[in-house]
This record gives sequence, structure tokens and C-alpha cells, in this order.
Amino acid sequence: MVVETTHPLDVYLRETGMHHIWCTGCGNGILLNSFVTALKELEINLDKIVVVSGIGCIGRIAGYINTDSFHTTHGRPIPFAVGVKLANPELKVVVISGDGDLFAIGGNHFIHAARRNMDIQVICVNNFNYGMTGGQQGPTTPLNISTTTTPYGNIEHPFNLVHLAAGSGAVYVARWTTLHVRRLTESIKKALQKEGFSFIEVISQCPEIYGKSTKMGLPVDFMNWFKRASEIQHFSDPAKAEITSDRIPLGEFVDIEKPTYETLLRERIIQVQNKMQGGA
Amino acid sequence: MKTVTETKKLWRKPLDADKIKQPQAEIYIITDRCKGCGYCIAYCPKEVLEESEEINARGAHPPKVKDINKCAICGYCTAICPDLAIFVKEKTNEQKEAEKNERKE
Amino acid sequence: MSENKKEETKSPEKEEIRIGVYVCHCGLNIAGSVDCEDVAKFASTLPHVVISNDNRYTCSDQGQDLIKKDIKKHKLNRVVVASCSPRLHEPTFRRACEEAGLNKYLFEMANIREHCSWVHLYEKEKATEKAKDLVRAAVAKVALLDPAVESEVPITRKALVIGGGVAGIQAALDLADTGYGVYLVEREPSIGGRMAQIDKTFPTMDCSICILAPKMSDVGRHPNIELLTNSEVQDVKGYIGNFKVKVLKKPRFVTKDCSACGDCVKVCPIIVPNEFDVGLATRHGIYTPFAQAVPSTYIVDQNLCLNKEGIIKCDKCIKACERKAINFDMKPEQLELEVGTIVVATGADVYDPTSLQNYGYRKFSNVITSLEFERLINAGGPSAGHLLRPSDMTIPESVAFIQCVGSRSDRGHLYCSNVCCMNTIKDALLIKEHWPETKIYVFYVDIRAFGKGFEDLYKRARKEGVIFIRGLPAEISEDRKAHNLWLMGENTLQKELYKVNVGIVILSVGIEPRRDSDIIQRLLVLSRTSDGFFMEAHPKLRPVDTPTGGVFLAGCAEAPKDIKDSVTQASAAAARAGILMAKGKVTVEAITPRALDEKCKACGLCTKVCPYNAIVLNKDLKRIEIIEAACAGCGTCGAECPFSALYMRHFTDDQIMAQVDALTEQNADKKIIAFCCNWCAYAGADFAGVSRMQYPTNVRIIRTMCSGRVAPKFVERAFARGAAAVLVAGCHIGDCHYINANVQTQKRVERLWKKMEKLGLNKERLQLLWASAAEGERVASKVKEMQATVNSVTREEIEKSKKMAEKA
Amino acid sequence: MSEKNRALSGKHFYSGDLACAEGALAAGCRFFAGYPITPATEIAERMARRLPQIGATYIQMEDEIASIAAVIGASYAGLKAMTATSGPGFSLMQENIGLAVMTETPCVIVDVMRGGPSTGQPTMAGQQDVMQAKWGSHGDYEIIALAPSSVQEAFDLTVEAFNYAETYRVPVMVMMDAIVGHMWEKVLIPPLEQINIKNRKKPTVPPSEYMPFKPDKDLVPPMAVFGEGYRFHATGLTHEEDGRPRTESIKVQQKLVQRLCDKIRKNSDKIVKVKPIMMEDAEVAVIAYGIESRAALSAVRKARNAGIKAGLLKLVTLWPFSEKQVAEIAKEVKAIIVPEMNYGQLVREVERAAKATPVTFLPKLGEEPHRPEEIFEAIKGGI
Repeated sequence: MVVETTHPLDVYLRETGMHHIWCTGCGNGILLNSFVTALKELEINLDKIVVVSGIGCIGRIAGYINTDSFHTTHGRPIPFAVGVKLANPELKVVVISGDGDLFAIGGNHFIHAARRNMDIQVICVNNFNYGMTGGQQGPTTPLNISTTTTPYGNIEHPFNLVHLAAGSGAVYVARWTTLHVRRLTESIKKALQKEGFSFIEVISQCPEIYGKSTKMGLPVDFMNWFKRASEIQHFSDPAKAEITSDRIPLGEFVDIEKPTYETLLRERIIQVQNKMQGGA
Repeated sequence: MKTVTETKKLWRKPLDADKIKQPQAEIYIITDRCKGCGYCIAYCPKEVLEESEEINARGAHPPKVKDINKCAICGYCTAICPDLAIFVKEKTNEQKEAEKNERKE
Repeated sequence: MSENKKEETKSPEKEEIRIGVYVCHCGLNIAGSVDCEDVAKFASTLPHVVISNDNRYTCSDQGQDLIKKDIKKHKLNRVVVASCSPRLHEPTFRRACEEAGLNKYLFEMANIREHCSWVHLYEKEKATEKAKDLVRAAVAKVALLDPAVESEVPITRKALVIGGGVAGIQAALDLADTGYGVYLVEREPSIGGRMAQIDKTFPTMDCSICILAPKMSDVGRHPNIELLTNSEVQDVKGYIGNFKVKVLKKPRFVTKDCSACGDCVKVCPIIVPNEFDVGLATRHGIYTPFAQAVPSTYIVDQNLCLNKEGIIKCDKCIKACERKAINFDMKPEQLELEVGTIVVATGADVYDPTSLQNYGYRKFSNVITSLEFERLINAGGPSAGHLLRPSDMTIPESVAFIQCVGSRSDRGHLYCSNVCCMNTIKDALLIKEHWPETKIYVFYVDIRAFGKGFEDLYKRARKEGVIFIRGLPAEISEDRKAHNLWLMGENTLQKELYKVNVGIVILSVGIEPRRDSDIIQRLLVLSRTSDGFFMEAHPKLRPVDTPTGGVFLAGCAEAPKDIKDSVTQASAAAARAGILMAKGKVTVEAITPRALDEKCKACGLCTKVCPYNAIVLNKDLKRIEIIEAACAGCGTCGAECPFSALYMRHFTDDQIMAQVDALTEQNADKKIIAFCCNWCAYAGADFAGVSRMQYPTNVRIIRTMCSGRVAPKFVERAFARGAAAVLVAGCHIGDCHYINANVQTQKRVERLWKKMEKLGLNKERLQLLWASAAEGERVASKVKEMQATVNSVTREEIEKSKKMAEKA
Repeated sequence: MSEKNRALSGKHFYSGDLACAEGALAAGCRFFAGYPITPATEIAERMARRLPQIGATYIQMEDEIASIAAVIGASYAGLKAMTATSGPGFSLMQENIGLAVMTETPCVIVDVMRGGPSTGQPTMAGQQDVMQAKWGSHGDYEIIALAPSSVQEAFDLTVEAFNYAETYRVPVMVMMDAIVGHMWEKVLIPPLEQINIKNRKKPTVPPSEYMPFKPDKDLVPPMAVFGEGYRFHATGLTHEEDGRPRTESIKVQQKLVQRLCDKIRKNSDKIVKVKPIMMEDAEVAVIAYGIESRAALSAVRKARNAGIKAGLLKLVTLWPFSEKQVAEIAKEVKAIIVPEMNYGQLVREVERAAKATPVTFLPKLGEEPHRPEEIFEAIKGGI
């Protein structure tokens, strides 16, 4: 055993990323690890990728990764990313944010970007609650869980995110837990290489905050839950992929080809310009 | 598969046992990054790691190596660490040499 | 089936019953200890018997012609033959009857050979008495028999071959080449079996894998063969021609895209001894068992791989595989196959000599087994064909083979493993070929070189200077330094002691049944001989058939045999299966029940005991319906029905009662009435006969298809008629040929015991016996053991028990 | 050819909305994200038709929040970007206008003002958003706002808006009342080379030394663009000059917020534009902007004919407010009259600057601007 001070992946991180603000065992760190591993393995040109994040614990990730990055207002990373992508289609634009940011306040942007098949990659770290503000109920909080804003138990039906994404028209949809980090990395690689709107849901742990609502005090408790409840079934019906305490359906749900907004836009522009030339 | 039972039945030392050299692992730990979540310890497939007594700058007990020879260099600890505080590599020949010399002294 | 009904409705109640009885001498087999003439004379006095005679061989053409003539001449409408076991010749005589225009179900046999003459060789008088009883019973039953037409069931024209050794491969290829679809199920990752491990074959000395590999690849690419490796048969339902087989196809985690480049192996961190090389070489967690494996696709060893439950911890192989052929999401598949025939070619295990401590296997590193030798001498093996001593990796100057290790001895197995002698001779010659100077000793009991070309090979070995010493070493010891071995024993030819020093000892280990044979046995309701190999339907006449219709045997699963015999038997099995499938249909014996709606109270008891769920209760119509195709005719439903509402064709209550009455007509108080199931107990009794086991004459056996048919009232009737004792015998629990019908037998007997206790009867008088077809000994000794009870029963007890029936 | 097409040089008969769109194109706008809303829709429609012709991007987003977010994104990816809306949409954009301020994003937001509050009078004109333009988002900040009073100005000031945005890395608003937006007039579009166009400052240092928010002397940091290899981070959080968020540092917060304001305030002389008309000897000054300035002008002429020394100070930039200019006038005149199509907004700024000089406010609600007579009456009352 050797005591070290630097990690081989440090080159993909800004100084802040090496000492991030996340709590002990927070899944965000695993996603950060997984994401930069994917960048490394794909040997992606770091000058040509932009990471965009929203608000919440995971929102910090844009600042941690050593690429062009932007930390937007709450709920708006997707439309910002759309602007970047359309302005410079040669950039890979990745949105990494949380369940609250992407599906509560930002829900509208998500479904429309998916509908348009914008060529952006959206990674949602789903920790089932609002962690940064102290554990309030969110769009993915399971029924009956008591949070600080559902002290008598949650009465809202949670989103089934992979179903929502598939239904909105995403061309690639996958879901993994942080325990399945290697498969997560593979999915991220696949998404980064795929044209069109891709969505990856990362079932993540929030031991400090959500752990209190669920009596899963130790980080490992979450991992053990993931281990116990996970069911890998590729291309199963996303509609049947609801997450319950004893079943977390995982795998790739969608992987289809469909012309992206950018492609269609470029085609149109060329048509228009040709017509004009002909006219002129 | 009945491999496991079979393997028990197989008692001889394979003739090529010495020839095949299993790669030796070196585990690197960035002690002060560790927040002590314990994933690497709990989910190491070969139970190579254990919690150390040491308390680091963050007040956590970083992992320490229990039995390096068990390590298969699968790198799961590297992949699962939320704090990029641990990574494993195959031992370089230099390192092996160095160790040999140490043993000599 | 509708025809059957018609057939039965015009059953000949009205017409006068005319029975012909034929008592067979079977040369002296019967006549030697039974006065057949006397028996025939006696028979003529029985009711409805219009003609009765005795002749030397009833099964001969003349014998059969006589029956046919008589049927015409005397207008016989029933026939009884008293000869051997119906398990042997019932089909013969039934055919004869049919040819003479008599419905074959109007025929009955009295087994006066296996159950009488052979087991009472020295008590002619008593044997004759017994023979008369048996004939009386047969006549009584035959009078009540109904004519029946067998219904036909179509046969699925697909075969299942279990086991991918050379036998399975041959059977599969033959069937496939005939044009039938074949599923070949092999539980290992590759087909090839033991033959793939062997270096050379005797007597021709050609390279084993070289001749096997082409066949293996033929299987791999045959359009009619679906190869299912890494798969196990989990469940078999149905019956001849219509088996539904559940196969569990375990995941390889490597897809068909695998090009067998081996890049994955280089990076796999898991290293373990390789089964194929008997642990003499290593393999990785992802591997191919051997170079010529079929399919050539690699496989991940689930138990050793670090990736479990879908969590990928180690992705080295995944990353190494350019063709992306590794997929840890493969799941076990449950396949449902529909086949008409099944060939069992599950092979055998190799004897583990560890327990024979005097040979020092596992204690002395230079003591190896013949299988280990095969890998060492094999050019493609771990030592590249060099016979290296494990202790120091040198080539020994002297070698000793020890024969019959685990064979022909109560330390191991009693039987001869059949191949070891020739294998050793072949191995000795191989050593001579590579290292002519090597001194080779073979310690043997007898050299068995019975096969074609075997003797020549043996002679050659002697000519080349292999030293054959009769007499196995009593003890092997090792000298600590050189790790050479001292063999001490007696040369039984020279009558002198020897003490030989050699560099290496090769234990010529025997062949033993698969340790998990019981699984296949249970699934396919097979029987096994006392040495544990699967039993054929008839040792001579149906050597590859099994008692279960549509199931056949090939290779070492049936008995130890060499490659040639395995292949021969495999082709035979394929042919037998082919015959059935060529016919396309099979007739179901007309021994299935008919519901008597007027008596049925729709209580549903029968539906609960039917092992095949062949009876359904129609609540609306308040009656039961029988699914004939699913019914196997065990009759346990009939035994369960409190209202006698099930008419068990060919084994009706009346018929069996009639047999009981007939057998208890004279000095019942000295008799044992035995009810034996056709497959195990009755066959066991036959086996006792075949092996001439002698036991008391006072037992009278009534055959039912299954012990589950034995209704309490039969037993009570026997006691009521004053029988001294009653024996109910069937297959071992778990071996029942009707899945688990004999569980009902046990319940019923236990109920009877309680009842007897209540009535103050000595329940010793009712015995329950589980005996397999191979356990003639158990049957014989049970009968002996019961004598004590028979002798002890008093008049009073007999009288008391007579009341039992009245109470019932 | 797309370049040639960019500016349709020549005489045209356009509405203010159209001229505004053409001004954007001439200024080099290559990205428009918007959402339909009366009375700004024509700008989106024009952009949807014109941008593809020059090989650039128009996208209709799902709402105004998305529109401004996309505009900020496009700007960070290196394009001159614009959105156009009206009151309700303008309100939705406020949070991200704050983001644009905080991340110093060059971008143009056109607000074609209608009658509010809330849905108010969609088809009727107003000048009720001028304060919101400055104060609509939370926190302390400065922006630049322009107010065209004619279709020609709609063209010219939109070009100017882009130049300001690029020069000062700040969101710039074109506050155009619906009358100007829907009014058709003659427009002269000069040849492209005669149009003054400014572009953002590029970094001069290598990526390793680049700090995205380290200002030059003019307080404006050079702006790198995504994909150029600078690999920088921008955030709506209070941040260091290198972009690192610093949410607990008082010093960093003071430094940052002050600079964000000062880069406009300290440069206001360069930014502020007013048009004094007949002010040399004026005793009564009318201060107006947008459509109101045209009514005011004819009122002033009327007054002059009547021998009253009246003058007009027409505000071209609303923000930063032309405090100095107003103060100077205040010293010269007896009275100041401020007509606005609202119930009193910019007049407060005028009063603040005018000090002792009496200021008469003429409010106007509903479609109609003031009639010259009404202003003329006020002028008379002023003496």
C-alpha cells in the first residue's frame, strides 16, 4: 500500500473537484468518478465538451470537471445547453443535474428537449429528495416517505423517469445505480457517442439527508439496498419500471435512431439557401 | 456449473502453476481525500481492504490493505470511490525490484 | 376412444366363457421342479376351462400355433399360459391370440418359472402345488377379463439426447441423419466427454481427439441438431411419444460473436486447476475447456468470476474483447422441449482411489491415476506428451500399472470395469513407443482381452517386454529421497513374494456410475442395477430399451464399456428411437380406468391422488373426467375410490378379488399373499428367479401395475379369506414409475396397520416392502423373514382377522 | 452570400418589429430564441424567416425562461444572440437576466411594451416596463436599455444594443413601445461596411493563464468562448475571477457586485445617449422617450410658434439614466415636463436629477400616446 496525494483522474478535475463539498458516501462523487472515467476511456477532446449543471448538490459538478462548464439557475441547464449546442454543434454538451432540478422546476424543458431530439446528453442523479435544502419531498420521492415537507408521509406519486424520458422521445434511456458504476460508465460512454437526446438516470444515495427519511443511516445501507432490489432487464417496458423499496428495474430501456434537431435544422438551412441561390 | 466441486476434487499442484505469474497489485490511497464511506471495503470482491485505526484530516478512518496478495486488480475500489481517494495498479518491475532489495536488507 | 367404448359394450357376458390353459415346461426350466402334466390336468378341472395341455416350449412356433388352432377349433374366448414372467412373453402370446382373432386383452399368464420353478428348485411337490394355485388364479382372472382396443397416441418426431460424450454424439448424429430433430443436452461447456480427455484408443492406437473432433464439429453444424451445452434437464413430464422436457440453459456470459481468440483469458485474474486436465494444468475464470471444444465459444465460470448479481466489479475481459462478445446480462433460460423419444447417454465417473490407502494415492505424488496418465502422455496435454513424475518433473525409468483399482473388489466396486485391462496395455505400449528403455510392470488379477484385436495388442505388449505379474501389490511405500515407490505383494503364479521399485505408479482406476445418477433416474423413472448403472428393459432382448417407453440407453450410463461398444449401443439406441418415431404413433395399453358415473359421488378423492392430474372433477355434471392420454394406468385412483366408481381396466376390483380368492382357496392360513408392482417388486421377484434365489414356497404373488393399485379391501379380503400374512411391495419411494403413486401405498398400509392394531391383530402379518427390480435378494429374504410370522399365527388370530373384512 | 444577405442595404418600408429584426441581423445576430407573444411576435416571425437564409439559427423554445437561457448559452458558445418578448415574457425572463448579468453574458432582449400589469392589454401600447428593465431581477446590478422612437431607430438602436452588449458583456434591452413596434415607416439600411459593429474582447493570454472574470482597466473581462480550449467555468454563484464559486466570502461578493455595477456606471459617459432639440435657449424642457418623444416634439414646435421657449430632451438610452444631462438642463430651465405612457416611472429619475426645478408629470394609460395639445397645454402651464 502506498500513500499518495494525486489520483490518475485528477487531470480531468479542477482543484475544487478533488475536494468536493459532497457528504460522506454521496453518490454524486461516484457519478463524478464514473463520468471522468468515461471521458478518459473515450479519449474525448476535453476542449470540445461542455458540462452544464443546475441547482442542487449535484449542480456543483460542472465546476469540478476540467472542461468548459456552466452552472445555471435552478431548472435551466437544459435550455442553456440547447443554446450552446445550436450555437456550436461541434461541441458535446452534457447536462448533469438532479431529480428536482430536471423534473420539478425544469420538467418542461426536459420533455421539450427530448421531443425535439436535441443532441445533448442528460444525466440525472436521482437521490429521491432535495438534499441541499435539507431533505424536502421532490418529484421522485416515493409514496409515504416522510420528509421535512411531508412530515406525515408523502402523498404524491413519484415520477418514473425512464418512462417519462422514453415517452418524451429520448433516443437512449438507461438507468443504473451507483453500485453498478461500471455499467453506468459504459452507458455514459454510449450516450456520449450517440447522436440525439440521451437520458441516463443514476439511482444515487443521500445518506446524510434522505438516509434520515428512510432509516438508511450508513452509506453502505444504500448500496445494500441497491444490491438487494436491483433487477437488470434490458429493453423492458419503461412503463413497468417504477422503483419500489424491493424492486429497482435497471438496464438500457431505449436505444433507437432518430434524426436530431440539429440535423433537420442544417438540412432546412441548406434547402433555404439553395432555393435563394436559385432565386437570385 | 459443477466446477467448484470439481475444483475441490482436483488436488495436484498444476504443472504450470509456477510458470503463470499472477500480476501483483499495488494499492494507492490518498488518505486525506477519504471520507470513510467504506464502499471500497464492503464491496471489494476479494476482501483486500479493511478500515484503519488512523484518523485523517476529515476525521475519517481511511481504508488500509489487509492482504494485498488477494487483490485481483479488478479496480472496483477505484471505480466506486466517491472521493477519488483510492486506486489500484499492477506493480511495476521497479517496485518489485525495490521490494526484493528491502527483503535482502 | 369412442371405438373402445363400442368394443367394451359388446363385451361377451352373454356368450359362454371358454378358456384354454397351456402349461409350459420351458425345457426343464419349469418341468425340472414342477409337474407340468399334473398342473395341466388340474387346470382342466377349473371352471370354464374347455381345453388344457402342457408342452415343452409354448413360446415356440409350434406352441403358438397350437394355441391359435385351439382358439379356432374350440372357439376359445380366453387363454391362459402358465410359463415364464409376463414381463418377458406376454407380448408374444398376446400377438398369437390376436392372430387367431382373439382380443389380446383376453389373455392372462401364470408366472410359474421366475416365481415358482426357479425359486423352489428342490421342492417339486410344493412347487407344483404353488403352480396350480397360480394357474387357478390366472383362470379366475381371465374369466373376468374384458376385450379392449388400445388407443393410439401420436409421437412427436423429435428426440432428446442427454449427454454429449461419444455415445450421445453418435446417437444424436444417427437420429439427425435419419432426419429427426435432435436436442443434445450437455451439462458441461463442451461436448466430447471422457473420450476427449483420452490420448489414444485401443486396440487401434489412433488419436482419440483426432477421430472425435470431426464428429463433434458435425454435431455443432448439423441442421437437425440443436446443441444445448452448459444445460441440464430439470424436469420430464408426459409419456412415450409425448415428453415435455424442461431444460435449464445456464448462461455462458459469452455470446456467439466470440471468435475464440483468447484475449479475454490473458487478462482474467482468476486462475484455477483445469478439470479437463484433471488439475494438471490451470485455466482462467473465463476459458474454453480444451482446444477442440464444441461450441468453441468461451465461457465465464460463474462461481469464480468476480462479477455477481449483475454487478460488474472486474471488467478486464469485457474491455479485452474486441468483438464485444462478453455479456454479463445473459440470464438462465428455461427451455420447454417437446420430444417423442429420449436417449440417456449420461456417461460415468472415474473411481477415486484415495480411499485405498495402501496405494498411497494423494499421499505419494508419483502415484497417479490412469486418467491423469492420459493427460500427461497427450501431446496437447499439460506436459506436452512427456510422462513427467509430479515429484521432480523427470521421465521415470520404470513404471508400474496396477489393475482393478476400484473394480472387482469389495474395496470399491464388485463389477469389472471392462476397459482398464486394454487401456493399460495400450498405455504400456505408448510408453514403450516414446521411451523404449522404460521398464514396465503390470500387476493384474486377470487380463481380460476379450474383444476384437484385443488379444493381439496384449501379445504385442508382452513381446515388447512389458512385464505382467499376477497379483496386486498389498502395499506401496515411497522412499523419501528419490520419491521412488516400492510395491510389495505376492506373485500368485510363481507363488512368491515380490518387492519392485519403480519411478511412477499408475493406478488403473475403474468406471463408476455418475454420482448424481439418481436425478436422471427419478426424472425418467428408470431402474438401476445393484452396481448403480441404469437397467435395461431386458438384459438380452431389449438391451438399450428402458422400462419407461420411449427412453433408451447408450454408453457407460448403462454399464462400463469402451468407445466401440458405446458407439455401437448409441447407434442401436438411435435406431430403436427411430423406429418409434418412424411409426409416428404409439398404442397406449388399455389399462386406463373408466369412470362409472352411476357410482361416482364426485368426491374428488381420485383427482387428489392421481400423479398425472389425469382426472378432473366436473363439478357441474357431478362426475369425473379421465384424460386418457395423460393417464399412465397405475390405478392408484381405483384404490382410493370409496365407491368402486373407477373401473380399472385389466386390473378391476373383481379380477383382483378373484385372484385373491383363488389363491386362498386351500390352506390359506399357511400362505402369504403378495401384491407386487410390475416395475420393481414383481421384476425383483423375477430377478430372484433369474438368479435362482431359493425362498419358501408359500408366497403367492399378484401383479398390479403399481403398488398404488392395492386397495385396502384387497388386503382385507386376503385376511378375510384366512391368509396368514400379506405383503405389499413396490418401488422405493422416489423411484415410483408413476411419479409418486407409491406414497399412497404407504399411507394405505399405515392406515391398515392402525386398523389391525385397533382390532387387536398382530400387524406383523401385513408387511410393506420397497424393492427395486434389481433387488431380488430383498424380495427373497422378506419372504423368508415372514415365515416366522406365518408360523406364529394362531387359529384364533386367523378367525379374528376374517371378521376384519366384514367390518370393512 | 449569407453575409451579403445579412444587411438588406437600401430603402425599405418596415414596421418597427421588422426593422428591429433587421437591425439585429445587420449587427451580426446569429441566434434567436423566443416564444410567441403579442406585440413582439413579428420579430420572431421575421427571424424565423431570415436567420436560415444567412445560415443561422432560430428556435422557438417552450417558454420565455427557456428562450433567455438558450440565448445565454448561445452567447457563451460565441454567437451574438437575442430574444424578443413583451411584458409577461419579460417578467419570466428576469431571473435569467440576473444570470446574464452575473455571468456577464453579452445578449439583447427586446421588450415590445404593451399595457400591464399581468396580461393587461396585449394589443395596446405602453411604456410600463421601463423600471422593470432596470430593477426586474433581484440583487444589485446595472444593465443598458435603449428606447427607439421610430422605425429607423428600431433598426439603429438594435445595432447599438448589440454593440453595447458586446462591449460591456451585459444584457442590453431594447424597450420599444408597441406603437413603434407596429408602426410602418421608411427605413434606410446602410451598406454593411458602413454599419458600425463591435465585437466582444477576446482573451490575449494563453488558456493556462486565462481568468474568465478578471477585468481589464475598463472593468470588462475579455471573453473566451466554449470550445476554444480555455476550459473555464461560469456560475450564477458569487465567484472569484477564475470562476470558482465563493459563497461565503464577503470580500469576493463586494468586489464582484461593485465591478458588475461600476463597469456600466463608470462608463456611462460613453454609453448614455440623449438628443437635445431646441434646447439652446429653452425655458421649458420636455423630457420624453419612445413614441412620446414624437408627440413632445410637435408640442415643442407648437410652443415655439406661440413664442414660448420650449425644448425637448429626447432620451435614447433609458439605462444607465442620463442623470448628468438632465441635471444640466434643470439648471437652465424653469420647468420640466415629463410625458410617459405609464403612471409615473422614469419621471422619478428625472425628479431625482432635476433637484429644485419643478417637474410636471403627464401620465397616460391605454393605447394612445399624448396628443401634442396636451403637452402644449402643460408647456404653457410651465411658465
